[in-house]
Amino acid sequence: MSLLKSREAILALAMLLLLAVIASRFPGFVAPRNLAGVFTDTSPLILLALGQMVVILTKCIDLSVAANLALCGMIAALMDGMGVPLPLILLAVLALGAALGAANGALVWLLGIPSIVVTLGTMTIYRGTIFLLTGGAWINAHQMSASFKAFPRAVFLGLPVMAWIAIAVVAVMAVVMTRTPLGRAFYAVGGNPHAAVYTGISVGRTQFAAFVIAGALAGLTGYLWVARYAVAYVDIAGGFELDVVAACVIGGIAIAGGAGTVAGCVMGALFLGIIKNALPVVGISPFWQMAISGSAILIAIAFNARKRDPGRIILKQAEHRT
Amino acid sequence: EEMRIALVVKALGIGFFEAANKGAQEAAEELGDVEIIYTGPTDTTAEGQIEVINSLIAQRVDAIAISANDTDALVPTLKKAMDRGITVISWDSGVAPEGRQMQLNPSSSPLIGNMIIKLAADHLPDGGDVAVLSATTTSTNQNVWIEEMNKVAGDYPNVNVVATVYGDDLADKSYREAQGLMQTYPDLKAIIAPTSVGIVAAAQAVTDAGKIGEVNVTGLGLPSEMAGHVESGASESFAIWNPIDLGYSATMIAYHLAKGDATAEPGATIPIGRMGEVTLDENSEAAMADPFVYDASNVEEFSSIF
Amino acid sequence: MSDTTPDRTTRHIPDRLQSPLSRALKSWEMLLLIVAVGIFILNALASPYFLDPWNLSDATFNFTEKAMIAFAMALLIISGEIDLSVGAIIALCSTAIGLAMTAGAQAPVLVLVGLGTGLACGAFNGVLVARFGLPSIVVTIGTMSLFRGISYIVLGDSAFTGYPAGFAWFGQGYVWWVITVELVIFALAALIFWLVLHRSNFGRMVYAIGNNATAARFSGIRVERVKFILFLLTGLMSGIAAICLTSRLGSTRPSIAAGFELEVVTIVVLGGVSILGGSGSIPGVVIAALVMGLVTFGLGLMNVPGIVMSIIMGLLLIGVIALPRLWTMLRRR
Amino acid sequence: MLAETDAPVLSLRGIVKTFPGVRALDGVRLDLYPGQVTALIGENGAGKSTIVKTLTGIYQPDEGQIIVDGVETRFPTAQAAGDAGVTAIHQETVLFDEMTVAENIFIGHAPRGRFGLIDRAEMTRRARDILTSIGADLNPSVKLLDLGIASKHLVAIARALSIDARVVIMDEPTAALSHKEIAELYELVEKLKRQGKAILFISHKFDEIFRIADRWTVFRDGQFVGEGVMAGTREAELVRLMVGRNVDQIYPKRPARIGKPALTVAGYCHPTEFDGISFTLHEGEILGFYGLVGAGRSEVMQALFGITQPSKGAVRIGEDVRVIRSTAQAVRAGIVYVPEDRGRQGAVKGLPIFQNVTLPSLKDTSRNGFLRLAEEFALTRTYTQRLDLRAASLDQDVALLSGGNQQKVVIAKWLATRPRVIILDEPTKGIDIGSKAAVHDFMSELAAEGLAVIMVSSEIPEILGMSDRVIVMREGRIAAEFEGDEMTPENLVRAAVGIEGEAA
Ligand SMILES: Nc1ncnc2c1ncn2[C@@H]1O[C@H](COP(=O)(O)OP(=O)(O)OP(=O)(O)O)[C@@H](O)[C@H]1O
Ligand SMILES: Nc1ncnc2c1ncn2[C@@H]1O[C@H](COP(=O)(O)OP(=O)(O)OP(=O)(O)O)[C@@H](O)[C@H]1O
Ligand SMILES: [Mg+2]
Ligand SMILES: [Mg+2]
Repeated sequence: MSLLKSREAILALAMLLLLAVIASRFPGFVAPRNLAGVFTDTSPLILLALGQMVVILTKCIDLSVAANLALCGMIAALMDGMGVPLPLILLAVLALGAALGAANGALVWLLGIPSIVVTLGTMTIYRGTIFLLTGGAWINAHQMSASFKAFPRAVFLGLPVMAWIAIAVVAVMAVVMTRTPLGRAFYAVGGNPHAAVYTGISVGRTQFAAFVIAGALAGLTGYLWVARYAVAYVDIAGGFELDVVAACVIGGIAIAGGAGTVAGCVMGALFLGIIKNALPVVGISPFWQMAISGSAILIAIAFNARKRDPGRIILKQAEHRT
Repeated sequence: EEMRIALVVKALGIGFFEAANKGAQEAAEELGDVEIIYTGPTDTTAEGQIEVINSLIAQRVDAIAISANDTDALVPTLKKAMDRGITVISWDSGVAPEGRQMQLNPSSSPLIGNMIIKLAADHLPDGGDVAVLSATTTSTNQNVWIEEMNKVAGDYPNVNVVATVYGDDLADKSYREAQGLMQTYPDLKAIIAPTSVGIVAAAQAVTDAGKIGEVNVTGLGLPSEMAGHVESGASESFAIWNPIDLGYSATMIAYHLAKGDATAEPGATIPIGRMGEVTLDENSEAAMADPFVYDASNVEEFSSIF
Repeated sequence: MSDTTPDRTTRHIPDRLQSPLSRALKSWEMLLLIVAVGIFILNALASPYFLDPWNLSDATFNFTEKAMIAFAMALLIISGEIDLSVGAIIALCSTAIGLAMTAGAQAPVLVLVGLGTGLACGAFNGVLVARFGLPSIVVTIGTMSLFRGISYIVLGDSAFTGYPAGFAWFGQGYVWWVITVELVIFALAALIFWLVLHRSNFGRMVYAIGNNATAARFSGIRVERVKFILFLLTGLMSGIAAICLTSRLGSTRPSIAAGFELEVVTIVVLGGVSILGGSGSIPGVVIAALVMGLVTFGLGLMNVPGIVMSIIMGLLLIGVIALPRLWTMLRRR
Repeated sequence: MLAETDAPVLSLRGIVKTFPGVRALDGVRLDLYPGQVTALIGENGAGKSTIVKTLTGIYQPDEGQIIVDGVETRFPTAQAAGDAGVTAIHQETVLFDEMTVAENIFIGHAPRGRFGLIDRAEMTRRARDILTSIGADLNPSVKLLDLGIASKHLVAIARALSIDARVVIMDEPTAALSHKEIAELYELVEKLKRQGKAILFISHKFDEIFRIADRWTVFRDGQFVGEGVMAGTREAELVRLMVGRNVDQIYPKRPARIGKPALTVAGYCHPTEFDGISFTLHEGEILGFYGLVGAGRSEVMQALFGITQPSKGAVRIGEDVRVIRSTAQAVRAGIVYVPEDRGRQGAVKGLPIFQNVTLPSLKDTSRNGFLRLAEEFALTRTYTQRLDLRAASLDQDVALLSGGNQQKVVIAKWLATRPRVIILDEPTKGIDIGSKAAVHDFMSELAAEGLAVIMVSSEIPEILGMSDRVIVMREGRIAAEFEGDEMTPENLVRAAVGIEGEAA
């Protein structure tokens, strides 16, 4: 009963419905192989949305994730060009992404600048840095080593490594969010920052941690993105930050912080991913794509809207009705 | 005093335009008294180009040679430039006639339209379904080429063009659109991508889908970016004009017009240095040369150049 | 605490401790003005082309359209909301203008269509936020895709061109010498929004709502109505900006004004408006718009690529906000 | 001066804490003894909550020592204080709505299982144990947002007890509890005493202090002014220490002439909050509304003021029948409301005093919708002077004023609209004795001028001292109405808790 009422259940239902509608026009879409492909395609969105979720839970927002992704992706490609071995590159993008996230987090934590202002600024700075590094030049498939490109697409137990990475991160995040003090701290800081202080949680430090996690995930995704699409340039993933925020919102992460789950977030990302992948397949003109995803976002927020204060229910007979 | 010619491109950092800049520098060296200002916005928007042009007008450059992001949106600004005595020509991606003195096409649009479908047909002796993966829905030249291609499609009766999709010149979107095409049309035999971003993404998508040999990717691309895919077999062949020559020619034309030793009017001929000369048609447009086809036999040789 | 002190003689409380002038001298606007003058001087020294009236006039196009929207956005942000759909509203307005033009309408009708569409978009946002109480940041991320998406549905890969000659006046015309029509609209908008925010009852309510919406409601202010009007105003100003931009470009494509929203928000925040609501001023926004115009124009004259300009704008945004905080932090040590 | 039975388990010496512009604590001392309850007494802003925050690691003292078992320590975070065995029920409920009861109780010190992960089963089990031990019948797995305010307070108490503490601090713990729960809390305090815990108990209610405390400490204006044992101490003595002077006349009710009906409410109903509310209020009358906390008095008042919409019913103001759908309409009709939650609903912090005062009167001070500052200052001056506001200037941010002065700004704001009916919701809640007298004084003055006043209060002495007539509410309905000699504490309590027969 209460399971049916949860946001996650509604979202799962909506997703099944969506798949059913698509399948009715194009049965091939729901073939396991194709669904696996959709999942793989959506992996970057899932990874970034998980990072964004943590940040939003703490009452912040990170508009710089896509720029962070692009910068880390470019650095990965440049390192590959210098012959750095892949494990080192992976470590480097994780560290660099975390460092860029930490820069955001530090400005929020130590100087108390609102996160939207900080990340609005760093978003242009990070992307601009790519330009400064490369003079705007692209790094193309033929300039990348075979192993660099092969890693995310190597198939393992029927799924590419990229998808496995997403699955692993989802699993780790699910445990972190529900079963560790840090995870609970994210909810506490967003749910009631004032009360968090009273329980010994530092609001700023927790927000900092959130930005570092979001940054590290963006860094990792940067490599995956560049290797998958085999190209790196200034504008990759341009505007992707809004997709990421949209995925979180659709997934029921409260923009005011403190509420939302990993499951919801993943489903929000998958929902967008399915729409994006299905439109060209179902034969809906690409020109409709934008309006459709905009409407999906609006419908999702209407669904997720927390009811306004339902009142205190003082009357006895009213209590029984609810 | 040095003549300052601004080479305005769609966006900085695109290999094709970097190569064009090489040609422009070559022309400047040859001419001696020319300084090239290579500039452009960082994303392919008309608004970005307008800001760039405004600052060029302010610097009172002598000539602007532009590859436009939008046929019409730049017209008022370029008109203003001409009003202030600046020579304006467009090259590669054109501007509407009111906004420039002449347009240098890399090749003629009908030739390109024919070329891209011919490239597909050449490797489809038995015919089959092909689809087009274009750039943005607003890019002038792709739209013209596809239009020209459709005009001559009747000459290739075996080839059946089933769809046109848009990858917005974004690697990931193009990749996804290419994937979508292969799913929607399981019998797809070729993807024609008349854009250097799209063709690479499509080749990558074909490789990832394990359809090398089944689906041939062709269209317009840069040898440096396509060399790997020709080698892997994802692309049998593709075409492009030489962007170095294009930048070189545009600079030469701008120079002569700004100097005043040539005029831009229908029927006029303008010398373009080592490339010979061009003749303007009734729309004050000129074509530089035929597109050149690259395949396994020659792609290596050119991939180090552009 | 002092209300418990035994002596109950009435004390005189002065109206103000600081004169408005001395307060203005210590304000954020003053700091910005100094930055603006500094950049102006630097530009004049760096480029021989800078101090040319025609060039300066051209340079105003770098910010006029964005600044018009920034005024309305400033009010919205002061009230504690935000509208990220302004770029998309421009696209939709421009598309509507284009549709009217293909139907044969002349300039006055086109203007009305632009304004009407802007108002309609603003009303749509306003209803969702003010009436249904949805968070504005996500609502407008949604409508951002929806509005621009409608433009794409209408236009697809085509464009509207061939606007009537009379229509060109808004984005390309001059009122007098180098004074453009857009510059005049910008100045008028600044004046009107200054009056509204700083000199009218409505402005006072906007501040009250931004500082404490609940207490404002408990003070008899119709909070929803004020917020709805603010969204309408933002839509209207986006409509005006759409008219100017469409007229200046002489064409409409669905990708028009992409990324405007972030630049508008940047101007507003740089202008000293608190993104959390409750404080900010129109003069601040005006100066911030000038700073942005001066920086982009100055760097443009040196042919610095746009992305490097945006790095500098990003650094300026964070720096201008961080430095005073760093300063007080260090002083407290 | 005291018989030192035991050594104090925790002592504070010379604690100084300053905030920008305020010296909240100025070298105070405090001793807590095992197995004893120490009452901390002081006016509003005396620094009681500040000392609690210093003891629990939320604030760091600028100077002074915290001595635990004779050893000087520091509490850099709330966590550190908990580890040292100090736990607190804070004045505000500081909990998390989106978390479950168990999570709220254990956040920060959850039991860990394998790999250091939180052991949820164990956590739920222990939460249930603690809740049972304090007599709270709550399901540990429900989300906090599904609980009422009293249950939330019980969760806060359970949280404080979940830490195995030697020192338990209670900052006005009974403010939000009902009679039954208060009784249970007293029992709990006894139990903790028996376990040898040291308890710091903060309250403004003297009956409560005399009932459970063993010792007392008084602060005034951030300074220590005295301490002693409860036995043999008289209330008047404590009040004098606390206020610094004698407070003789607490309820200065002046005789007023009761005039024509000013407000008539007929059959007001709300789907979930109240039902069948009807009464008449006259000019010059002070009508008291009594009830237990949560009886729904504020909900009725907020409906009268247009914040919430009644489902049925009408009001008559003077002669005309009005439908009030918004606060703007209420103000226009002449009904104004001084809310109970001053910080959230009363003052607009961030705006200067004069802008707060003129906010609902902008129509009168402006011309054609444009502001006239001179008029605003004049209006503000008139009313703030009358209320004897203390402030540095009229363009000072209200957030910088003390609570009592903020309350005066809110009252001035409403008087400036020249209302016919003023509703004061718990006007002296959390306000010290001195300020209380000022507010009461002023209320009588208003009534004497013919204004109709509704006063909602949960304090019987205040209700009895100030009202001409009392309406008692219970569970969203009017339970009884008393006038004249019927207005006795017994009658009020009996009606409020719903006992028809003999006194409880
Ligand atoms: N964070 C803060 N910033 C500035 N001033 C503060 C802060 N916290 C408390 N104060 C001031 O310190 C003084 C003591 O406040 P405190 O909350 O300790 O009083 P209290 O004795 O608990 O009063 P009450 O009985 O109303 O709870 C007050 O003047 C208050 O305004
Ligand atoms: N369950 C709750 N959740 C959130 N806030 C609450 C809850 N219950 C009460 N409050 C708030 O706490 C404050 C004190 O509650 P209180 O019970 O005094 O109010 P009330 O219902 O208006 O009843 P009354 O005034 O008759 O005591 C009020 O501001 C009320 O809005
Ligand atoms: Mg206190
Ligand atoms: Mg109440």
